Amino acid sequence: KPMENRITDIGPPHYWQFLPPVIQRNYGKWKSHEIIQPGVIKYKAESGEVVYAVRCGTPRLETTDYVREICEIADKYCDGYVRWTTRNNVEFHVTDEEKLRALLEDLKSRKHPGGSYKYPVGGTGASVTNIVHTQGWIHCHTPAIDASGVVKAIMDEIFDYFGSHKLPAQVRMALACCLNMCGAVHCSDIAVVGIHRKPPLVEDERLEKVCEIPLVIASCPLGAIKPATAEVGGEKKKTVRVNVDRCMFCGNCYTMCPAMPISDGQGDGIAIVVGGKVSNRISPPKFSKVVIPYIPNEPPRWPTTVKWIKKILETYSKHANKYERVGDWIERIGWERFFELTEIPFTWHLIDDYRLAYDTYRTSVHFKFTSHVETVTEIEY
Amino acid sequence: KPMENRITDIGPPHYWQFLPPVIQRNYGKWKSHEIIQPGVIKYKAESGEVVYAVRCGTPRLETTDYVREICEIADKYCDGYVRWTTRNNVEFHVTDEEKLRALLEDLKSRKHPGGSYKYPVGGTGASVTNIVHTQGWIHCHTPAIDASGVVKAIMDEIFDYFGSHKLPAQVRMALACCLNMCGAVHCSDIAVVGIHRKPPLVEDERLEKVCEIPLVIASCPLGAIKPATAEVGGEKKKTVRVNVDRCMFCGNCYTMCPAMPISDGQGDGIAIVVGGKVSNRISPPKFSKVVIPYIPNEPPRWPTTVKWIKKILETYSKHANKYERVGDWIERIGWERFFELTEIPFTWHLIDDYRLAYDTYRTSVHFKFTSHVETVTEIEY
Amino acid sequence: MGEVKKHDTPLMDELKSGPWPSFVDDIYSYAEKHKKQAGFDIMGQMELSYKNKETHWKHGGIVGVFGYGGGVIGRYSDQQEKFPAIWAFHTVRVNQPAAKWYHSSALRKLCDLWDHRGSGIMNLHGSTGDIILLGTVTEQLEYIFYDLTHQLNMDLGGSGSNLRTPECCMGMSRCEWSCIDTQDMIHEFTNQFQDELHRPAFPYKFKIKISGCPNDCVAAIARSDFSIIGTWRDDIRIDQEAVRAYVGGELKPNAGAHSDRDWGPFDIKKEVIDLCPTKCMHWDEGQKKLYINNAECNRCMHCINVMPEALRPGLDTGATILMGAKAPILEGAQLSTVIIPFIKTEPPYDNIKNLIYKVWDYWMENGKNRERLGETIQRIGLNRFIVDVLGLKPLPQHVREPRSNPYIFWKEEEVEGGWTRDVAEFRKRHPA
Amino acid sequence: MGEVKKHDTPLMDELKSGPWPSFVDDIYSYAEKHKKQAGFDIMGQMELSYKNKETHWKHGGIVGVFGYGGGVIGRYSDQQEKFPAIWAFHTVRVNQPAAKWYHSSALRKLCDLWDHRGSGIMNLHGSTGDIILLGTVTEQLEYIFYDLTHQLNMDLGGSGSNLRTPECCMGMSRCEWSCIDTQDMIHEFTNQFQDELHRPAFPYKFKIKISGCPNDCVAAIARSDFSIIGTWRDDIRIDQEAVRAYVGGELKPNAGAHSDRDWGPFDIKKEVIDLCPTKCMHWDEGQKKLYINNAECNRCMHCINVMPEALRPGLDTGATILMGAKAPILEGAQLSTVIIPFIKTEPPYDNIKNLIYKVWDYWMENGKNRERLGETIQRIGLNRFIVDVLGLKPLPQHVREPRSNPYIFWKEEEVEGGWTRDVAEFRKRHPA
Ligand code: SRM
Ligand code: SRM
Ligand code: SRM
Ligand code: SRM
Ligand code: SF4
Ligand code: SF4
Ligand code: SF4
Ligand code: SF4
Ligand code: SF4
Ligand code: SF4
Ligand code: SF4
Ligand code: SF4
Repeated sequence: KPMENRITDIGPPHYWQFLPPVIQRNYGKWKSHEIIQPGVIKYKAESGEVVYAVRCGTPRLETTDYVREICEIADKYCDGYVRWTTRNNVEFHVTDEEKLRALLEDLKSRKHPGGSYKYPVGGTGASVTNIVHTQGWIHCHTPAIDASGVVKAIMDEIFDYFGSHKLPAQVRMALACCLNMCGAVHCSDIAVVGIHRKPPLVEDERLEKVCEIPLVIASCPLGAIKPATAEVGGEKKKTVRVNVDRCMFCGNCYTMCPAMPISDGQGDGIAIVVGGKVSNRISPPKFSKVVIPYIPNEPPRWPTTVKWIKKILETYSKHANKYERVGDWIERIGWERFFELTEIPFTWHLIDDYRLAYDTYRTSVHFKFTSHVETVTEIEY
Repeated sequence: KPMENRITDIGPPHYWQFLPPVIQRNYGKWKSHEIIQPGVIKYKAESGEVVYAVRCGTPRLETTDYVREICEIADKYCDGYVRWTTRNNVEFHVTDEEKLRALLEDLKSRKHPGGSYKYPVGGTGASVTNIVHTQGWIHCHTPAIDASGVVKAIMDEIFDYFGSHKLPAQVRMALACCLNMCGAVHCSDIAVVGIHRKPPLVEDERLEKVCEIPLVIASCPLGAIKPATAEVGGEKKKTVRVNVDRCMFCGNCYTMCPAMPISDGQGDGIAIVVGGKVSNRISPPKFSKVVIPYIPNEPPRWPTTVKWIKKILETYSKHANKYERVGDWIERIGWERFFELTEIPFTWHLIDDYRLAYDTYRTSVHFKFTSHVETVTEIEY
Repeated sequence: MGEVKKHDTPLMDELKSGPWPSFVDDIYSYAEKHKKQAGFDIMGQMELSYKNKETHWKHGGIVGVFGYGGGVIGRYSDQQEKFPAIWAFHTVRVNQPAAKWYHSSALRKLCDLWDHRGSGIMNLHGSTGDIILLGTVTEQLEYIFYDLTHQLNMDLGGSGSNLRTPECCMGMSRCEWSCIDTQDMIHEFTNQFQDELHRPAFPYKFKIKISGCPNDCVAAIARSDFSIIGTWRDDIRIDQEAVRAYVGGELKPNAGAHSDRDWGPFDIKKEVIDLCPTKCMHWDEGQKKLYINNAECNRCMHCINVMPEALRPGLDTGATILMGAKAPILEGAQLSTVIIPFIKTEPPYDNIKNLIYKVWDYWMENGKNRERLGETIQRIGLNRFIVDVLGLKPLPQHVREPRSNPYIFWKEEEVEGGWTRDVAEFRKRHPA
Repeated sequence: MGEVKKHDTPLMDELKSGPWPSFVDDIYSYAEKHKKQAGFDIMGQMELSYKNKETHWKHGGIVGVFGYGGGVIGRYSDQQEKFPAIWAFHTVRVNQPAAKWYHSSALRKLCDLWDHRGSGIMNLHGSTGDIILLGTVTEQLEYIFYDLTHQLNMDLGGSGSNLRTPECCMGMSRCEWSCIDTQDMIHEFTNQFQDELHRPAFPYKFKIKISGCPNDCVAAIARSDFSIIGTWRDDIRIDQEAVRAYVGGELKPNAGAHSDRDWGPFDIKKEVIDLCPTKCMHWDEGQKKLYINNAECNRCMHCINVMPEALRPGLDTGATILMGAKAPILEGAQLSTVIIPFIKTEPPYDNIKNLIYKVWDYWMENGKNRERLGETIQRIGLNRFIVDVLGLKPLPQHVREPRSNPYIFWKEEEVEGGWTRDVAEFRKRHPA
């Protein structure tokens, strides 16, 4: 009888009950911290009390058993308390060093049958922490790519950077399976975004039944959709037509109208964006920029995507200054140098032609003579 | 019989014939230069030859007598050769120092009846050189303000900066009498631009006779003009209507259509823009930004405009680093600090709401707590 | 829980190897242990997607719990016959406790609930911050809601055109830099706005996120229509002793964040002074003393991040409020824009609540369908939003730079004589 | 030249005092000496404008010389009775010699002509670069043109929707930094394009300007649809001896440009090395030697400007070509955008001429009425302009940064399988 004694609008449980006692005692009175090893942060309170936070990567897509195992660990070492970070890592808190060592040993020992770590420790400091991501093929209706699978493939390859502090600065990676970008892909150091490249199909037969035509038309940011009438099996149906030359494959029409599917196994794939950030540290927050417009969808391990991400990450690691985020590094050396160093081909797709495009044009002679520049002697007419 | 033996399309005279012999001999083989005093540049050629260029301010709006006097000076000291700079200064060239001294003496002595110098020497190095300007009330049909008169008023006040090298860097000033901006106002350190603030009048009676209505409609960048019909003296006339709420007073409709006059003695006035530049030195070229949206039109000496320009110039002079252009200085200290130091009120007009406006929003917490910021404790609802 | 059928999933199986936690192994282990067909079917359907590179979920599906307009995302398989256990696979968004602290006692109850009423598969957490319970059928929804509210003292989060589940950084619970009590604020706002959270009445979604300082660990400035970021107005606190300890190499710069690479000995000039974006710092080598010209500081946090034992934010704390962030759909991505440079944050935060109500009132009245707040601001103009809508003073802090175009929309009342002019009068002065 | 009438001009008279050359004194002196009513009338009409703050010129007026579509700006007074001598007051634009060098013999002839056939008032020079003869009547136009071409060997400049008078910096005539022969190029182009200059056939005006180096003394990047800026590809030439002379204080930094203020002794680190935008310079204090990592230099000219005796542009010279600059009308101001990073400039510059023709062909075909090239580029997209219109390779040098939005207009031929898909096929895979 689920409708009986209905309780509504109670909101989330109050956080205070979930704070470990040491946290409650020192709430708002922390003094400083030290990352004593990758994944382990030691906090000191003004009171002199100390707490160690141990951070572990998670796949985010997980089962209750996986969470129960976390509870078990929390019970064993942390009086049951545990928290998740804003990037889907899980954190255990202990107050003495002995427990800390035992906890770390324990975490290291827990593995899945296939050999992967269940709770790899890391994600602090100058590392690649967990990749913020979305649903992909496990749940969403608009993805161009999978989410968790691509993340797994990438993290496997750059795993070493999760558990170590050897990068010039923190590197925040993200993945979104379509242009809706459910996350902070648009402001990430390196990110993957699923893109469509074929205009939506229009199901004339079904459209007027399942979609509100004026809303569909209004949904297109470029006004590429116009009302139309079609004959289907001798019957006149109200429907729409897409001006394919004005379509930029954003998929917004499909979001509004199930009779305009846009996914396509052949056309869909991955774009890589880089150089965004969120923090105000040194430089202001900024958007990621598209550097690879398309990589084919390559399940199950997306080798080309993984290869490029590693290449970008390691080129950055090699050339950037200490404290320099990916975007700040690129701005210092210039985008032309970035493309040269990473060997990413520069194609016409990367030149903006959307609303604020003008502000990205190079309106100065400030550029470097990278390998891209040929000396022009003749021009044919 | 002007149509007889018609010669057309001969283009300008070849420049070579106008180059002084020393210039011809060393063309393309100059080695270096030194500004030996404000207004006097000494050039050394690879050959060892030397030429002194003496730069004088001119009002640009001048008579043949004024030009003849320049010819006379050129004949006396320079074998008749003379040139004008890209900013309307005139330059005399001599090859020996004795002639140079005599020339400088001579120039200093030439004055107009009212006491103004005819050929003030200066405009080099870290100075305010001549103000690039336009026609204004002496010739144009669209001006909101005069040109030469405003320039005279400003230059009189800051004259000292023309003939000296005491600024942090060169300061390039410009004036345009309307938004057409016939010059480089949009990329000047400090500039004056005439603005209209009343929507165009529509002369229903005359419009269809003198304007092509479709062109008029198309001329409005904001689509604020719509076709209409009006009864004038019992007759139906094709005309237009202006949606005054969408008008931004650009005057483009008047350019296309004489029956839509926009000038208005009450509404017109001056906007001050600052921080633009053209050279690629250190920082890339950039646009000037509007800092005072409106100052009333105050002929004959525009005291408020002159006051603000001097204030901006001297605040810059006091605070900027050596080599730092106005715009680079402001970007270093932040626009909020600029408004505080200059005491220019910040008003809503200065916040962009045109096409690329978003790129000017402050999308970070990088700002300074200048006097503008009040601590907000309460907000009423 | 009778007979279960495992599908052949060679592609998915490829995702078992490698060091990063394998969700495939996890789901298979779970499905096998609990004999859950949904686990096998979801892997089967994903395998199909991996093969033909297309999703096999149908479009949308409006389901929910009584009286709520959000919190559940309906989802149906387009392979109903092949994978009957996931014919419906709805998501339930559960509002997380602030900063995502838990006790195992609560979490276990949640697991029990989900084993019982769902697929057992979840996300900790969703991108907005919710606990995501992934995969259940329509009939279970009311039961899940009942259990959540009655047994777990939990409630649904947001979805649809409403307030989305607010989210914050860990703030004062563990971070020494939090200038505001992010968790208290988020909890307070979430409760205050329960109606807006559960009953869609907005033009589109609306997100609130709070970070305790400009490091912005919850990415508020990138992801929330209403972003609150803690800050301070007075001086950075300096412990000169500790500064010297950094300079002397006794303390590790940036709390040890760079420990696995040899970047050479700490160089305060190179690593702090020269990187300060406002160049407002000075290290006096003779005095061994650090000076900060706080009036010029823009609170970027860099120096504090590098020397956490030595430097701390000031004590006159409050928040900067920014608005308008969003992902690219429809008009392009936006970061949030400064609206109030400095606001005091005292519980119960009536000032901020009032500001939020003001914004909503306007946006609900004037926002177009599926127009995010940021897009509304762009459409009407930041200046009009600040002055006419919110009644605030325009400040240079609102913009990175003033406009470069001279296209100002003067208001009639600002212009002497107004806009009505007489053509005949004009032509008297100026014969055509 | 009989009776002349001076008007009462108390406001204009205010502009006689003060040190800056007074155009009012000049015009009055001239009018009095030559007994020119036009001089008095123009002052009289300006006085009226000074009084009521409105121009007294009528709109436009299409006048010109036979066979030319530009070069004359028609102008009529709206105070025909009060100021009859300036009832018509047309402007004649005369094409200046490159870089505006003259000999008095030529200038005097021009003055004679203008005394005889015009108001005697002129601008040296117009903002585009022309010699501007200000104020004549319609009947004189053909005579003026005759005298110009026959006696002065001069021709008209541009106005209207055509090529405008090209302009350049003084370049090699006097400047040691000119990487290209700006004057020769401008002269060559002006002659090559006489037809385009004199007979409007374009959608709107088109301007060409050439600067010899990135200092851009003719403001090409801000004011010309087609901007040519000299540059070099190899290394900056260094005279280490001279560098040491600067460091030692024997040479004045920036050629003495800062001579009237005490900025302290020259500090190469602070004034050059630290200000280099790419940080590619190094001063070795021990060796007393300057190093430049030329691969990283972006040729901003700063170091060369500061130490002209010591540093010079390289020897592998050429030009960068940028396009699209314009003032705000209509869509907003633009600076020119890099189109060709490095082009060789050998007379007769056929490569550049061909490029210009290519641009014109496209723009004349596709540009809208009153759409500047820069606006056309914005409308069709810089990428399409570069690749499809000009057939050039897209380069990172074309942009400051790549796009941040993912809204790419893929072309059908780039996408495997094209765009035509079969709904029925799709629904077979994905039942609705
Ligand atoms: C736990 C967490 C907050 C939470 O409420 O969950 C957190 C915790 C800390 N952050 Fe953060 N940040 C957390 C997400 C973020 C985010 C958000 C994000 O990535 O989506 C950002 C903005 C990212 C960006 O700029 O793109 C973020 C930008 C920072 C910065 C700025 C670093 C920079 O170079 O720009 C600092 C300062 C620093 O690292 O020195 C910082 C510093 C810190 C400190 C040192 C704060 C403190 O004194 O406790 C914490 C440990 C740092 C570490 O991991 O090395 N935190 N931090 C988040 C951990 C995420 C994870 O699991 O990896
Ligand atoms: C004569 C002239 C060129 C011409 O063909 O007529 C010229 C001549 C010189 N310029 Fe220029 N510039 C001339 C207009 C310009 C312009 C165009 C303008 O102002 O509209 C600019 C770009 C302005 C801007 O950036 O907004 C210009 C930006 C420079 C710069 C860059 C300075 C900077 O700090 O950004 C230099 C380098 C320097 O001054 O050290 C420079 C350097 C020079 C040198 C030193 C070049 C040389 O070696 O001969 C010349 C003397 C400089 C001086 O006056 O101190 N010239 N110079 C122009 C004189 C204008 C005048 O009468 O005042
Ligand atoms: C579940 C979640 C992704 C995840 O795996 O974590 C998600 C999933 C969906 N998002 Fe999202 N969004 C989720 C966080 C976000 C975020 C991140 C955030 O909130 O911080 C964003 C970017 C920030 C923003 O709001 O702009 C985001 C931007 C979008 C957009 C684009 C909105 C825009 O204005 O640009 C859409 C499209 C739409 O609303 O039609 C969208 C639409 C969707 C829909 C409802 C699909 C649709 O077309 O209607 C997805 C349902 C997936 C499914 O089947 O489960 N989702 N979505 C996140 C919510 C979980 C939670 O409640 O915690
Ligand atoms: C005479 C001159 C101003 C001066 O005092 O020097 C001038 C005068 C006029 N300009 Fe200009 N422009 C003059 C150089 C410029 C420049 C500067 C340049 O060429 O380097 C610009 C900015 C650069 C550019 O082209 O964008 C300029 C941008 C305009 C515009 C705006 C064009 C735009 O695309 O934004 C207009 C409006 C129009 O074309 O309708 C304009 C229109 C006009 C008209 C024809 C007025 C009109 O509405 O039709 C003016 C005639 C005034 C008169 O009665 O004599 N004038 N005009 C300059 C030409 C002299 C010469 O040939 O040397
Ligand atoms: S990014 Fe797109 S496909 Fe992925 S979960 Fe969000 S809406 Fe769905
Ligand atoms: S995919 Fe986007 S651009 Fe294309 S038709 Fe649909 S809404 Fe319009
Ligand atoms: S700026 Fe305007 S008013 Fe002045 S000359 Fe140019 S077009 Fe005429
Ligand atoms: S002044 Fe400009 S904005 Fe106003 S109606 Fe005329 S063209 Fe349109
Ligand atoms: S945003 Fe600031 S206060 Fe919050 S966790 Fe990050 S560093 Fe701490
Ligand atoms: S917080 Fe940033 S701006 Fe302020 S003093 Fe520190 S480094 Fe400089
Ligand atoms: S642009 Fe360069 S080459 Fe031309 S005058 Fe100026 S400094 Fe000399
Ligand atoms: S020209 Fe500019 S970028 Fe190149 S070395 Fe000199 S200062 Fe540096």
